[in-house]
Parts: sequence; structure tokens; C-alpha cells
Amino acid sequence: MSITVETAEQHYNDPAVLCCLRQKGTVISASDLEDPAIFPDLEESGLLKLSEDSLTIGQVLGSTLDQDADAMTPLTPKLVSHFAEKKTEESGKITTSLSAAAASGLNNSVIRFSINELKGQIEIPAGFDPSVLPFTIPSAPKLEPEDQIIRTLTQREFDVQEVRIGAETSFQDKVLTIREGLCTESLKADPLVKDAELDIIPPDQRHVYSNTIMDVIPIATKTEGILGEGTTHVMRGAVVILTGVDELGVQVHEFGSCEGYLDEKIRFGRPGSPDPDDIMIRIHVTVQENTGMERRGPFAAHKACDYIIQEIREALKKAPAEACVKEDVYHDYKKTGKPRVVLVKEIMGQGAMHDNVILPTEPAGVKGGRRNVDLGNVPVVLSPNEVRDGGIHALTCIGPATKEVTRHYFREPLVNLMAEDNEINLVGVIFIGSPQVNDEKSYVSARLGALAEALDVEGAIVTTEGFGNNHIDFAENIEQIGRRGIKVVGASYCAYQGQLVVGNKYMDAMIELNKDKDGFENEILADSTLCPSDAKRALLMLKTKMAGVPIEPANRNWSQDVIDANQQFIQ
Amino acid sequence: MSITVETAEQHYNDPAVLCCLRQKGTVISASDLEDPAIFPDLEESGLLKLSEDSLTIGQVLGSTLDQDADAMTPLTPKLVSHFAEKKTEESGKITTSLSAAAASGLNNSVIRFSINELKGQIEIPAGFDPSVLPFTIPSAPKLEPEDQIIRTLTQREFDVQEVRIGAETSFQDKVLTIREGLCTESLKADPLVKDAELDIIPPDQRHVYSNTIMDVIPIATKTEGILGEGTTHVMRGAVVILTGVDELGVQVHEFGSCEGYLDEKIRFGRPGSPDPDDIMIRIHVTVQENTGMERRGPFAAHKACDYIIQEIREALKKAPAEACVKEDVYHDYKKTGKPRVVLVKEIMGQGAMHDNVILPTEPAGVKGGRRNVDLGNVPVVLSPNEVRDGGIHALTCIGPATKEVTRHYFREPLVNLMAEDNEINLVGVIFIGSPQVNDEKSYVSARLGALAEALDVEGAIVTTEGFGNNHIDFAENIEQIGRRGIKVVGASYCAYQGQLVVGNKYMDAMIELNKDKDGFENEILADSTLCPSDAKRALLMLKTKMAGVPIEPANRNWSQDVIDANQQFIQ
Amino acid sequence: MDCELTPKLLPGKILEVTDLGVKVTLKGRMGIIQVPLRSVITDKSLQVGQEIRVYLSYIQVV
Amino acid sequence: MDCELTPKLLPGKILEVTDLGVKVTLKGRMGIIQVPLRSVITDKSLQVGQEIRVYLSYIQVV
Repeated sequence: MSITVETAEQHYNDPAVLCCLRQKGTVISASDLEDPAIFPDLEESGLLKLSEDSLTIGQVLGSTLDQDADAMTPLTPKLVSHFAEKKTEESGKITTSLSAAAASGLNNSVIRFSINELKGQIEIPAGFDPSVLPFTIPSAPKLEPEDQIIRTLTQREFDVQEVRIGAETSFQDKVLTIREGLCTESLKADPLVKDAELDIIPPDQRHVYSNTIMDVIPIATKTEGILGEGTTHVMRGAVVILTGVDELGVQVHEFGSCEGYLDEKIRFGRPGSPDPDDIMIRIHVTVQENTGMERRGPFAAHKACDYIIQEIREALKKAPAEACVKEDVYHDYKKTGKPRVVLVKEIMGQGAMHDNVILPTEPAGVKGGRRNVDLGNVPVVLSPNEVRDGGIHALTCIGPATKEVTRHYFREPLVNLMAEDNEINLVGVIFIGSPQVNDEKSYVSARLGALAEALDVEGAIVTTEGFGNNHIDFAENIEQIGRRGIKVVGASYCAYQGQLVVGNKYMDAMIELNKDKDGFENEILADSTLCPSDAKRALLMLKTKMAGVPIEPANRNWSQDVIDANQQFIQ
Repeated sequence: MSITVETAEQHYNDPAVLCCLRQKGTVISASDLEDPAIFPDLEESGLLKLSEDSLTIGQVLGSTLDQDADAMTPLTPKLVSHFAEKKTEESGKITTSLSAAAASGLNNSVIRFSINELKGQIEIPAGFDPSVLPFTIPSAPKLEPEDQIIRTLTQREFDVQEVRIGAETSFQDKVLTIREGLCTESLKADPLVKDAELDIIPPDQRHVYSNTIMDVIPIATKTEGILGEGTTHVMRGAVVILTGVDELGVQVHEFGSCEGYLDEKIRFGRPGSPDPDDIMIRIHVTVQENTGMERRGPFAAHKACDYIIQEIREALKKAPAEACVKEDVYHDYKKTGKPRVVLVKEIMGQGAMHDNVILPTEPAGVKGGRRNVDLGNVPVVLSPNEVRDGGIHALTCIGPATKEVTRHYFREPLVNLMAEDNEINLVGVIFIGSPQVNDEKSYVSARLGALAEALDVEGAIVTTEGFGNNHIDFAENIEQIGRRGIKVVGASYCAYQGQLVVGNKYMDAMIELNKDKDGFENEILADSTLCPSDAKRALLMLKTKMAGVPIEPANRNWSQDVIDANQQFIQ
Repeated sequence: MDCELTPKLLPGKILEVTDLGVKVTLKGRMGIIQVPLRSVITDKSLQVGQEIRVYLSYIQVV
Repeated sequence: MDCELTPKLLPGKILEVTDLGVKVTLKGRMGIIQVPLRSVITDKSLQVGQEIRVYLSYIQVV
């Protein structure tokens, strides 16, 4: 098996042995050589005999093969020309500085000027550095290494054209049937859940009243592998909405609720919302009186809802692969040589619904995950594929227009954009909670700074859902990153109602997520959340900042004109 | 102000203006040019007038100045020779790939062969890459970037030759006096603390009975800056030991206690232990009956102890800098071009004393920190300086020989060794807790894997204190790192009593920390903890593995001979 | 922590009217305010559902 | 009627803390405000009885 340039560098003083048949005239590169790590085995089995006059890998790189030779042939002075003389003083030393090894390796290449007579002048400017010669290994003409795939996620989408209530939960011929008794059974998910109902809302019958929308949840399930890799089945055309009240009829959250007519209270088509053609499966949960304001109440509602979805997931698992209408393949990459960047998603962490389940077992599920409040809101790294595969289940509830629901994370525009952009290397997505108390905010922000420093990224985008005191951490998170010399862009709803309460000099590149004409939290679900156009603006701004182009100072007050003007750049 | 090569690359198409007086014959490099970012200001103030025929930075790099010229002179074709023609198709494009910009910039340098007549042959081997020319800017002759200092920590050590009880807490002329009433006052640190006593144990009077040693705590305090940077004062020659029982006289932990005679129960001189010449300040705390086995009981003891130490810290803060006997300066570095490695310290996280305070406000303190159990045991990144400045206060209690006490983290041999080694780039120290339940272990291990992947390290050393079910996460932590292609070395006490309960193929490079001749947890404080010699073996093994040298398979059973044999390599 | 408290003019709606005062909910559902009748300025008699406006800032613990 | 609403910085006290929000009473018993936790800025963990301040104006019916 041939070796990489890196392996060749590490085995610079080991014998050079051809890995495969090579023809006369071949200019030897790493890809022609066998891995010295397996020589002991090869020698033991008699496949390889090393002789006294074997050349080292360092000597043969760039040399020319003078005759055809078989695999497992050690290269000797008889077989190759233009090899380098051995530098003995280097042997036996463990070289950890790869660039030094690479440089000395290239020194052994040859430019030959056999000049018999020269009339004229050779002028070489000051600064000529003879230790670096402009040669690349011939068989590896690209200096820039290929992106390496770390893991692959396949998402198969299955169309849902009808949803019914029936005797058995099943999914066949684009018809989803949900078992009638399932809701009652879901009460056992948590004793705080006193009632659960389910109804189906087709796209053309949306003018119905609804209690506050606690979440929008995609129906997806693993059929192979764990979250972030393997295969996931996803339903297209149907989505769950979770609503809730307590036994006294109080909306599960007194503030920031969005009860009202569904057609008026949802901005359809946002990453987190139902799409215009989606069938909504509405699950309405009643929790024990007065627990709506406690952490356990809303969470119980999510558990019951997840119980119901799980049975639907089991049916979805059985859907035959060939019935899928769309197959998306997502990769996590290791990209060498591209600027390392990170996406930081600040999420609510102040208790009750201001909380998120991180990494449930099923995509967008509840079970198996842990809540960021229980992780002390410290930063946690997910791979882009883990996020895209439903790694976050949002419990967040307020305010409607600016909250990021579960579906939002499932289709996060910045994650998708940054992961697929081939000018950058998105190394991961950091989720950091926003605690209540300022000291705690500072504590977790400082850990974000230490993490960003260790990640050695050149750029970062920091987003936050909602507004309020989470803007304090938002500012601090940006500062912790920015003062380490990392270029940083922030994205949040601020506008009029959510104007930033603190600021610092690193907040010079901000993306406004507001979509309300007056700059208010307008109580329309997901209206002012991060959309693909916002993501493009944010990434362009980050690239601009990383390229060293100065960002114009922001206006003192929010103005839609700025957004409109910037939006032009990406159209 | 002159600009850097990077800035020059970013402003490739902006006008070239001299930053300072330059003489005829100067070959123009970035260091001769003014930053285009400030041109608008310069023009507005009349200091700079750009003309139509100004050359761009890209055009003038490598050209020669034909006459003396002042600062703020825009370079034009009249002033310089050998400049490049303008490439217009590049202008206006935001370039995020710096290497591409650098390459095109260097293309405009000139090697001039003015040959009138040539007889002979010029031979250039295959693979010549004309896009890279071997020039460096004269003022920056080194290609390899310097290690860049991120933050600096100065630790000043002050000798303590005597410790007394007295009327006022003070520290003068190497004598530490501790106020008599301080212990009683410390009870208010936590209502669970029912009594606190303090006595002084000089090095020659150690044959005294002691209740179990809960912790060994260095006395250190910040005089400037936050943990990890600025200045810290440390006492040398005196150390606090914390012991505890409950009101019924039960040792604060029923398992793994090490009550007995101090001279017999401590392995003096280990990183975590008192040194042979240390005066021990013993603080003995009695907590409410039956709370010794609960999380709140031992923590209350630590709080009372920290209350007492804080008053000593206040006195230590006032020590004049010139009185210090030793000053250590530690840096956190950003090292470019050296292999990135990480140290993973697995710490106990199973509740009660199996817990650690992360990042207290004072070095090795309690206040201001948060406990890893409250952070859900997920991995948290500290900088090497943060660890060396007392970023971890251990609450861990059992078993005596293998537990890492607070002083251990303060003098962690691997942190010191890896941070100072100039063949590697220690990007950070990750603390990951070991939870009770296997699902939780897997959860936090998976986050460690995702973090290691994002950090893009080539190597890692994973350590764990103690033994027991924490070896399950230990194995899983190593696997999560190893299966991402990262070379990993493990270090733990295993020997006879702590034999590993699970294993995997990535556990092929293990460092045994046992120091007991029979391989037992011998109940001698800190005996089988990680020592400098273990650290050296671990790092050498990591370097060996990273260099691609195969590691011999381990013996089936623990044997001291292996350690002795490996130890020879580092002597 | 030095943080800027900025009152914002917010629209809202009356939820409840008693002989003593009113309870209003703010647009964006980010708060509920109860004040005595004295603190309400109105040209018409108070009724549930009426639109109001009020300046409110974040609350700071001191 | 055209009347100027002027926000005033008012002191108050926390009456109730839940997992979701706080309820505060304003000095002079001139009002009760309930807001979500996110709208509270604090250096210490929230407790009943803590002193707060907030900008509030009169309420105007529009």
C-alpha cells in the first residue's frame, strides 16, 4: 500500500521500497513507496529483503527509476538516478517538526545548469532563500491536500400525502396512520402529563385556533448508525407541532406565548416553521396545574410528545429505501489548508423552557439526550453532521418570532452553508447555554474563549436566539473570541425591541435577523429567526473580515436599510 | 507604520505608499509600506495625495526604489524599477485563500537572467512549480513562524520557615502567623460545618495520628490578573492538609480513607503530597452527622478550609515582590507548524467527594469555581497556564494512593512537561468527568471525541486518577480519540488491583502509574499517582507513536519489569 | 456589571380591567404589567382588548 | 390628547421567582411587572426580596 507525503516525511531515514510495479522513468514520490511500519512483517514472511546499499526514502524522493521494477523492490543506487547523498547526522532523531523535514527533503532535488559558456548577467533579488526550492512531488501535483471525509450521513426523505387516525400506526404509500390510543398511552411518559390530544391540520385548513406553539418537530429516525452518521429517514410534507396548557387552562408559558389562529401566528417556510404545504400533526398536552412555569412541566409535555413520535418513527424505519423521494448525503470533513472556522450557537439556558436537549438518541428526539442547563451551560462541540441529524431538541418557548425551535436546528442555514462551503473548514458547531446570572455567563464565556483558542480557528460566527439578558453573554462570547485575534461575526435579532444592552469593540460585524417592519418581536412564530439569506450575509461578512477588509462602523440605531443594502451583495 | 506580509497580501490591489523615509536602491517589501486601511484618514488630513499613476502593492513588492523618497510618498513608475504590470482581472475580488494571494504576490518578484549568449544545457526536473518562488521578504528571513506567546503567568515563591498561631494573620520575614479565632469564624462558611481545628506539624514531628486526608492544598493567591495570567504568589515550605470526620466520629469517607500516622500514610515528595521539608498546616473539620457520605458534607469541609486559607492568602498578597525566593514564568503559546497535541485529564464525577471545582477565583481555591458534576461531566478546555495556576481544586477522596489532590493539579507533571516541550504544540488541557452510569460515560466520551476531532490534534495523552468503573470511560475516551486517527497514549494506575475491566485496540500504548511493589492500592497518599518520570515515559511514547514507530504489544499481566525497561529510555 | 437599561416604547393590549387598575400584556409577549388606574392615560373608557403603549426596560437586580 | 410618556427609573422588589420568570412590585405599590428570566439582568442568583430597578412610564391607551 502506498504511503502519504506525511508518512514519507516521518520515515525519512527508513529504507525506500517500491509498493507496486513501477516503470522505468518514474520520478519517485511517496505514492510509489511502501510503508516502513510493515517492513518487520514483510521481512519475517520473506517478502522483503533489505540490503546494505538500500537508499532511504529521503534520498529517493524526486529521483528517477532507471528500469522497470516490481513491488517490494528496495531501491538502490543501481536502480535510480539523481538520488540524494545520505545526511547521516539526521538519522535516528525523531523529527516532530514536519516542515523542517519537508524542507530538507526538497533540498535533495536537483536543478542542473550545465553551462559551458555564458555571456550575460544573472540577477537574483535580495531575499533569495536557497533552503526552499519550488518543487513538488511529481505524482502529487496538488500542493493543497484533498478534503478528507470523516463521516457520512444519508438522509432519505419520504413523502407524506395524508395523515389519518386509525387502528394501527403505519406508514405506507405516502399515508401515515397514527394509532388512536397512542395519545392516552403517552401519558405514562411523565406523571405530570394529564392529557394529550392529537389532530391533523391540512395545509388548506389552517384558520383554526391553537394554544401556544411550544415546538415544531420534524419526524425523523435512525435506520442505521448513530446520530450524525449512517442513515436517517425523514418525513417530508408532515411536521409535528406541540402545544400546551396547564390543567387550569393557563398557557404553558405566560410570557411569549403565541396562541391564536395558526395561519396568522406562523411565518410558514422559515427554517424552523412548517412549510407552506406541510400537514401539521398537532399534539396538545395538558400538564399538571401550576407546573407550566416550572422546569418539569414543559419538559413533561415534550416527553409525552416524543413518546407519540417514537411510534411514528418505528413505522418510518420500515419504509423501503427505494420509496424515498430524495436522498441527501452530508459529510463531515477534515479539510487541510483551508481557514479553520467555527460556528457558535448560543442557546437559552435559564431553566424551564429556556433549555435544550443535546444529542438525543433519535433525530430531534428527547430520550438519551442531556439538557444544556444540566451541563452547566458550558460549551459543547457537535460535528456539523450531528447538528444536521437532529442533535438538538429545543425546549425554548419565548418569544415566538425569535425562538429557535427543534426544526430550526434540523435545518440550520448557517450549519448547512458553512459545512458545504469549500473555501473554509468548519471544524465544529459549539453550543453554549445562556445562564441567568452574570457571573455564570462570564464563566461559560471564558470556557468558550479557551475552547476557541485551543481550536486555533481563524474565524467564528456567533448567533443567539431570542433577546434579553442573553445579549450580555452574546457580547461576552464575541469578545472572548475576538480578543484572541479570531475574526468574529455576530448574528441576532436586536432591531428596536431587542436593542443590545452591552457592547465591545469586537462587535463590529453584526447581522440583524429582524424581519418585522417596525423592529418588534411580532409574535409570529419564527419570523425573525436566522434564514438562508442571513446566513449568506453572515458568512460573506466573516470572509470579508478574515480577508482583512475593514467593516464599516454600524449605525447607532437599527435600520432596515442597512440589511437591504447588505443583502444586495449576496444576490 | 509598516505592514506585515499578510496585510500586504490582503491589500494587493491597493496603492503602494512608503511608510518611512527609504533610500535609493531599497528593494520594496511589505515593511516599507503604509497600511491602506488608514489612507482615507491620511487623505482627509492632507498627509497623503494619491495620483492616477500610483502603483499597487502587488506591483511594487520586489521592485527597486530608484531615488530616495520620504514617508507617505505614493510609489509611481517614475520612482521604482522592475515593478510588475497590473493584473486587472483580480481586482475587486474578495480573496479568502491567503496562500493563493501569497503565491500570486510572489509571482511578481523577479529573477533576471540577462543572457546574451549561452552554450550548454539547463535541466529542470519534473515537478517544477513555477507558481512558488523561493523568496522571502528580506525583513522577515525566517520561514518558520515563531512560537507566539498568548499569555504569561508569573509565579513568585515565598519561603515559609515557621508557622505560628497568633493574634493576627500575617506573613513577614518568612514567618506565617494564623489568627487564633479564624477556625471558629470559618464555621460560617457552611452550616454543615460543626467544628474546625488547626494545628502545625513541622517536618520533624510527623509521627502523629491523623484522620483521613481529604486534600493537600497549596497556599497561593492572585496579586494581578485572573487565573492563568498575571502574577501569583505561592508559599514554599508550607502546605495545608485537610482532614475530616462527621459529628459521630466517622471518617468523611468510609471507603478509601487513610487515617493513621502521617509519616506512614503519606508518600512525601509526590506532585500531590507534602514535600519532605514542608510544614503541614492541618485543618481538621467536623461536619454534621451522617453528611460525610453526601455531596454537601465534604464540600462544606472544603469551604471552611478555603475560608481559612483565604485569610492567609490576603496576607500573602502583601508580600513584597523582592522577598520572593524563586520566580517562574509560564507561557501559553500559539505554536504554528508543530504537531498539535492535547492532554486529557479524566477526573472523578460520581458525586460526593468524586468531584472537582473547576476554575475557582483564587489559585487552588473553592469560591467562584464550578464543579464538574454540575457541568454534567462534559469535557471542558483549560489552557496549560490555567491548570498550572491552580485551576482545579480536587474534592476527590478515594483511594489514597491513586487520587489526585489539589496540589497534584497545581504541579501536574504532564502539564508542565508538555507545555514546555518545544517539539509539540500543547493546544489545551481537557478535563472530563467520569459519571456513574455507563450511558452517561458514553455520552461525555462521545463529546470528547467530537472535541478532539474539532481540535484537529495529531496526538493525545489521556490520564485517569483512581481505578474502578472510571476505567470504562478511560477506555472509551481513548477509543473515541484513537478511532479518529489521533495517536493516543493512556496513563493510569492499573497494576494488580486496578486491572482494566474493558479494553480496545487503541489502548496499545499504556503507561502504568503503579509504584507499589505488589501492585496494590497501598493506602499511602499519592503513592501511585503520576510522577515526572511517568510523564516523560508517556510523552516519549506519544512522540514515538506519532512518528509512526510501532509499539510492542503489552504483556497480558502487569509486570514491574516493563516499567523499569521503559524507564531506561528516558534516563 | 455595567449594563445599559434602555426604556423601549412597547405596544400592548389590555387583558383585564378592575375598579382598581388594569393588567396589560406587551407585544411580543415579553411581559405583563399591572398598574393602578391612576397610571393609565386614556381618552376613552377602559376595556379589555384596547391597544396601549408604555415605556419599559429590562429589570436590573441591584 | 397628546401627552408625553416619560420612562422613569423606579426601584422595586422581587415578589416571586419561577423557572420561567419573575414578578416584581414597584416602590410605592404603583405597579407589578412580570417578565421572563431573560429580561432580568443580575449579578447574583435571583431571590425573593431582592431590590431591582426598571424604567417604566405611564400606560397610554391609543
